[in-house]
Amino acid sequence: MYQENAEVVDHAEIQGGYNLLIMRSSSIAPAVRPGQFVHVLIPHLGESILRRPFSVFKADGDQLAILYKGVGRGTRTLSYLRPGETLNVIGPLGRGYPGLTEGRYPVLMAGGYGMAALYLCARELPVKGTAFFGGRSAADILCVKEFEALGWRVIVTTEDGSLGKSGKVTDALDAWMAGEGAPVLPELFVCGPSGMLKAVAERALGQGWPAWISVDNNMGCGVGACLTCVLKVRNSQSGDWSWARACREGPVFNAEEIIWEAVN
Amino acid sequence: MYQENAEVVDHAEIQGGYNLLIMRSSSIAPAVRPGQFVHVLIPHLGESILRRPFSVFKADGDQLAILYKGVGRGTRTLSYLRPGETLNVIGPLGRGYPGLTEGRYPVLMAGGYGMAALYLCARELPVKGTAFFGGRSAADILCVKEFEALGWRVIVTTEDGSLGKSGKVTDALDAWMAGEGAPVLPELFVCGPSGMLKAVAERALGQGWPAWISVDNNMGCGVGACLTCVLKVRNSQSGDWSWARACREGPVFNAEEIIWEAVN
Amino acid sequence: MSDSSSIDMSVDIGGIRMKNPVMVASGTFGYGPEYADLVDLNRLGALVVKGICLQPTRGNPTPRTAEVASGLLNAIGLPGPGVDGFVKSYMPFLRGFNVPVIVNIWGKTIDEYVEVARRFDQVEGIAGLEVNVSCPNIKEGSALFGTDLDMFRRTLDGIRGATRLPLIPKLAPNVADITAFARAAEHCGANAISLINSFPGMAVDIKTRRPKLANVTGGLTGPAIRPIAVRLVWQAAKAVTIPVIGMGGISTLDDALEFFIVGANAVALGTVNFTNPAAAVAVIDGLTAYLKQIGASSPRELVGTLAS
Amino acid sequence: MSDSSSIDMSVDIGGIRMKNPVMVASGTFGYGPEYADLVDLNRLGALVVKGICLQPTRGNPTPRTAEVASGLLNAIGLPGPGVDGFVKSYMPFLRGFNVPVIVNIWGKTIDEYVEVARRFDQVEGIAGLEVNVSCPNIKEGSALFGTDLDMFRRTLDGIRGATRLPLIPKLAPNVADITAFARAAEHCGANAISLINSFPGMAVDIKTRRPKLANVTGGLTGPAIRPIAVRLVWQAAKAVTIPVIGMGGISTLDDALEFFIVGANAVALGTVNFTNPAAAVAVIDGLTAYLKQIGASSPRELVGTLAS
Ligand SMILES: Cc1cc2nc3c(=O)[nH]c(=O)nc-3n(C[C@H](O)[C@H](O)[C@H](O)COP(=O)(O)OP(=O)(O)OC[C@H]3O[C@@H](n4cnc5c(N)ncnc54)[C@H](O)[C@@H]3O)c2cc1C
Ligand SMILES: Cc1cc2nc3c(=O)[nH]c(=O)nc-3n(C[C@H](O)[C@H](O)[C@H](O)COP(=O)(O)OP(=O)(O)OC[C@H]3O[C@@H](n4cnc5c(N)ncnc54)[C@H](O)[C@@H]3O)c2cc1C
Ligand SMILES: Cc1cc2nc3c(=O)[nH]c(=O)nc-3n(C[C@H](O)[C@H](O)[C@H](O)COP(=O)(O)O)c2cc1C
Ligand SMILES: Cc1cc2nc3c(=O)[nH]c(=O)nc-3n(C[C@H](O)[C@H](O)[C@H](O)COP(=O)(O)O)c2cc1C
Ligand code: FES
Ligand code: FES
Repeated sequence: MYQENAEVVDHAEIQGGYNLLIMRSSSIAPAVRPGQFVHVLIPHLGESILRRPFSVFKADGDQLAILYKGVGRGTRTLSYLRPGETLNVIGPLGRGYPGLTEGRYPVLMAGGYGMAALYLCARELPVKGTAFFGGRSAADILCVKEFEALGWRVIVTTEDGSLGKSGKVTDALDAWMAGEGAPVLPELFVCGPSGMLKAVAERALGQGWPAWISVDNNMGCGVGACLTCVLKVRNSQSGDWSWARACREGPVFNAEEIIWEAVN
Repeated sequence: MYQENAEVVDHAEIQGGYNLLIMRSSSIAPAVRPGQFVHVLIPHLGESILRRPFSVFKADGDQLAILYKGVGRGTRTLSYLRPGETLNVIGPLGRGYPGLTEGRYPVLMAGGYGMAALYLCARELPVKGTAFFGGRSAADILCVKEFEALGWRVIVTTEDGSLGKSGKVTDALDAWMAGEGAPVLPELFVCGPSGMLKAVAERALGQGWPAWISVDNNMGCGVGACLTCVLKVRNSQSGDWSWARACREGPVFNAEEIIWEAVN
Repeated sequence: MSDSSSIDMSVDIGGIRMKNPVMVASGTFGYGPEYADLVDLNRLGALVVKGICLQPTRGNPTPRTAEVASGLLNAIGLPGPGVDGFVKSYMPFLRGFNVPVIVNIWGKTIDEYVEVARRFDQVEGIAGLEVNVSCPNIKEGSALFGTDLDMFRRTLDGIRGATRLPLIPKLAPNVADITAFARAAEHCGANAISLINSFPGMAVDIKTRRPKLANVTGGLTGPAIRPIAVRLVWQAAKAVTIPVIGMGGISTLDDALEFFIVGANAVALGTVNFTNPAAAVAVIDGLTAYLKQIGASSPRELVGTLAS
Repeated sequence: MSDSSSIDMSVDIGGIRMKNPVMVASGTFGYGPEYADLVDLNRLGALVVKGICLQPTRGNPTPRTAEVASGLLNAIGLPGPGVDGFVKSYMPFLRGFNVPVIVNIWGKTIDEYVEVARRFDQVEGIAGLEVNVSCPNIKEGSALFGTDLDMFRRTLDGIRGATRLPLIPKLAPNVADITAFARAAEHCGANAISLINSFPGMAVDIKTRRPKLANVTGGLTGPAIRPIAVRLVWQAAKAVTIPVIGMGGISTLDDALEFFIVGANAVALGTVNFTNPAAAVAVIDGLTAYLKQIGASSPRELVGTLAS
């Protein structure tokens, strides 16, 4: 974990409100593991005092990229930042995705900007499997080509049918598992909005598939000190529950650990 | 008095930290009188919630210009504003300079950005007299040519001697009044930092010259409601003092009204 | 769903009929004329003038305000023209508008409060009295009126006996239990309560090591205090049955909605008037549109709708 | 003029010897390990850990924090490992550093406070106890410990009898007269006082009409409360002769200087740790440079130097 001033190298909208920000970060970038995130102090955020967390989309040498959507005050203010300016960044943070379990077939499940958390995972997994990308419409389906270039098969669904099959990303998973994917023993690597996480977890737990879920909880400190980001997890020994910090014990959890009834 | 969104037409540093901002303001600009000011809501000022007051430097048709120096959070933030962006402006505000008293010879006294308050005065006075511009160094002496173009004689002093005579603006006035200016009956139109205002007022009151002084008090509302900007003035009838609002009864006061001992 | 024409924005706040529930707060709008060029006074739910006491007063020395993080510190110190000066200089102007004028009153002793109230009882065109027991700036003991429960009660009892005008005690925020003061106000016959007044604070110029305010301490207002105000309004509103006027850091419709939701029957905008004189009318227009959008027919439908 | 080497940054706060007067505040720095990668703990004047009570506790449901204008609202609700859990899990780690560890303690009853203090009295490596009587988040009556003077006294008397460790009551800010509590603390044998704790506040999500915090109310911290904190520290410091630890909205050296000037002997940084973990060390370095620049040889020369 480092705190560093990272210079913006490139920053542009790539499609429908999604921006790609590439920065030079000589300490953090080389240390990133798939699924980890950075905690960014957005300049000129005025009366808003907290950092904002973003998954590390790419890390190459001393370059680190995040991919984000302008949804609120912080992300919209961030979008004004120009190359040459610097961002204070803390990272890499959290526990990311584990490696593939021996004998399993990797399946990526991404909702919207969730694919940003999965790119490094896709790059580093030893076996290239199938990636399901879902979103509201075509604008929410990002970087398909880049995942294909890594050797993944990408199956797209959009709720409005504007790209790929119409429906939810879990519909596509269901269809695939019922057909072509039936023979495989899948292991799921998942990131997206919480409704989707729940739907995926339900299937995984029902079928006994290992599933690694990156949660999107609100954060304060990002390092485990403030206890803002907690979610309920099962204590496998006692059967009792306890809080786990998304920023420290997560953001990636085993679907079995999470007490899904408490997620909203 | 109007509140309007003014579009920035041009904005650039003209010299040593001084910026010229020209905006389109169809309601305020045509209504400005010399010595009045505008109260500007600086965008992206974050946790700073107050407007900042600026003298109207120029007003031509629907164009309004202010000339300011980046000294603090507000003015520095303002300097990032680019053409096409808008500023919310209230104005014209306050009571500006009166006309010339019959038979008097007009003398302008400007310290630093004080000349911004005097340009319109210089333009509209029926007689063009002598203008004394003072500042710490050459960088603080602005727009001499423009005042000369209006027909004024400009005498420059700088404290470090980097432009014009070395010394204070009042030294130049003293020298001039002792020589060339001795025959005239001067009337002073003054704007600058409060030390200079005091020094000028002392001479004016001592010699019985009418003098109009624009004060630079901190402001809240700018319209007379909050009572932040008050200064002590003499009540000529009762001999007692009362508060006057710089934003409403001023910013230009008769030097005789102001209780100078209370100015710091 | 109802259309805009079917929305009744009017509210009755302790007998004061307002065309909408959005007021401007005492001390932040002068006596009316200061903003009349920029704001159509007839649009306001009510206009609360700067605090008035018996005699003309000069207030504190300067500097009187300082900008702080998301807020303003002020120690204006209640300068004003006194009852007679106010009535003479401003009431003719204010009577020309169709807006309830609420006079914010204060005194240095209970007798003074009572006398000010008695005088205003006779003045035409005054809709109600807001009692400033919470101004932290006056050294003569005024701070106690709003934080000592017994003194608070005695002050209100006195005033109540002196006027038939709607009476609105304005609660001090710097108390451990706001509900005690809210209930005491109701018990003493107040027609409504308003809160919060500015919160005592202080700032230091580190270069000169002097307080930034000549009065050393002053009142903190603006967005910084909004979470404190929302909490206090929520607690006070649960404690009384009389209407509650909520204020403290309201700048936008969204801010105002927070106050209605926790139980305010009306809201007042203060410091934001200095930043954006158009804010009150924007909140009024925004509220009308919002009610329409959610299918409500009156702002009353929002009041106290906090979900759990 | 003195050069950097001649500046003695150390202070003695109620018997706790600190190498400089800049601490990190309870609840904003975890138990130490959380920030150890980013902050050299040995640089800190003292490290105050998150509040500890007798038994392990889980704290409040989520959402636990909300961002507000220039501040943070939190209702974490004091989750923690309990005395034994803390000693076992964190003391070995903390003993590895050369920094005074102050444990922030709380309880649901006076007996619990006393028992927690008694237990820590036996633990090696603890420099002092900060007593959180002012946490507004616990429903079991804790709010009263800090706002009811009698309860406050009885709590401190009990704790004082149970430990020889330096005792630092942390005052609640939401009282009408802070000096009464400051004096009571001194009278009960406190070695220092700290203030302010977070200020009770609330925010509402206007879309869902739900409180933004699951606990409904929470504590406001950060720059928004700094003027309130500066005022309270000024008042409290004048009222006592024991050292005062000032906090509330400190982010920079300039902010910290305000507190020293009004009378704080040490300062603590809280919420800013979340925004900028480097802040505490920056304030320490900045303070050293500043003292050098003004020709002072100790931060003690700044304390209580407010000019008038
Ligand atoms: C581990 C993690 C990884 C993330 N990765 C990405 C990413 O790669 N790309 C991307 O576009 N977004 C990502 N997000 C979400 C991103 O942090 C939010 O979009 C952002 O916090 C919203 O900030 P805002 O100021 O624009 O919105 P606002 O709504 O103005 O934020 C206001 C406050 O709400 C909180 N908040 C609101 N929504 C969220 C949320 N979903 N998560 C956390 N805090 C929230 C913030 O703490 C902030 O204080 C990630 C979030 C987490 C927790
Ligand atoms: C009538 C009038 C006309 C002015 N005209 C000009 C002009 O033409 N050009 C120009 O460069 N400047 C002018 N000023 C000064 C200008 O308003 C200040 O430079 C500006 O307020 C400082 O803002 P800041 O945020 O950059 O500085 P900061 O120091 O960050 O300001 C912080 C706070 O201090 C207050 N403040 C500090 N210094 C001053 C000051 N000198 N006057 C008023 N408030 C102050 C502001 O209210 C603000 O809230 C004028 C001031 C007045 C009162
Ligand atoms: C400059 C100023 C002057 C004020 N004067 C008074 C006053 O005379 N009487 C009073 O009851 N409240 C006074 N107040 C308090 C406001 O009416 C209001 O309660 C407070 O500002 C909180 O609202 P806000 O955060 O929207 O400003 C004053 C506030 C400010 C900022
Ligand atoms: C998330 C959070 C948790 C806190 N937990 C505690 C606590 O356990 N005990 C305590 O006495 N104070 C606690 N505090 C209060 C801080 O120690 C400090 O008094 C307060 O935050 C004011 O300082 P600041 O404005 O610099 O944050 C907490 C504050 C925050 C923001
Ligand atoms: S965000 Fe602070 S503990 Fe996770
Ligand atoms: S600035 Fe408000 S009265 Fe002059």
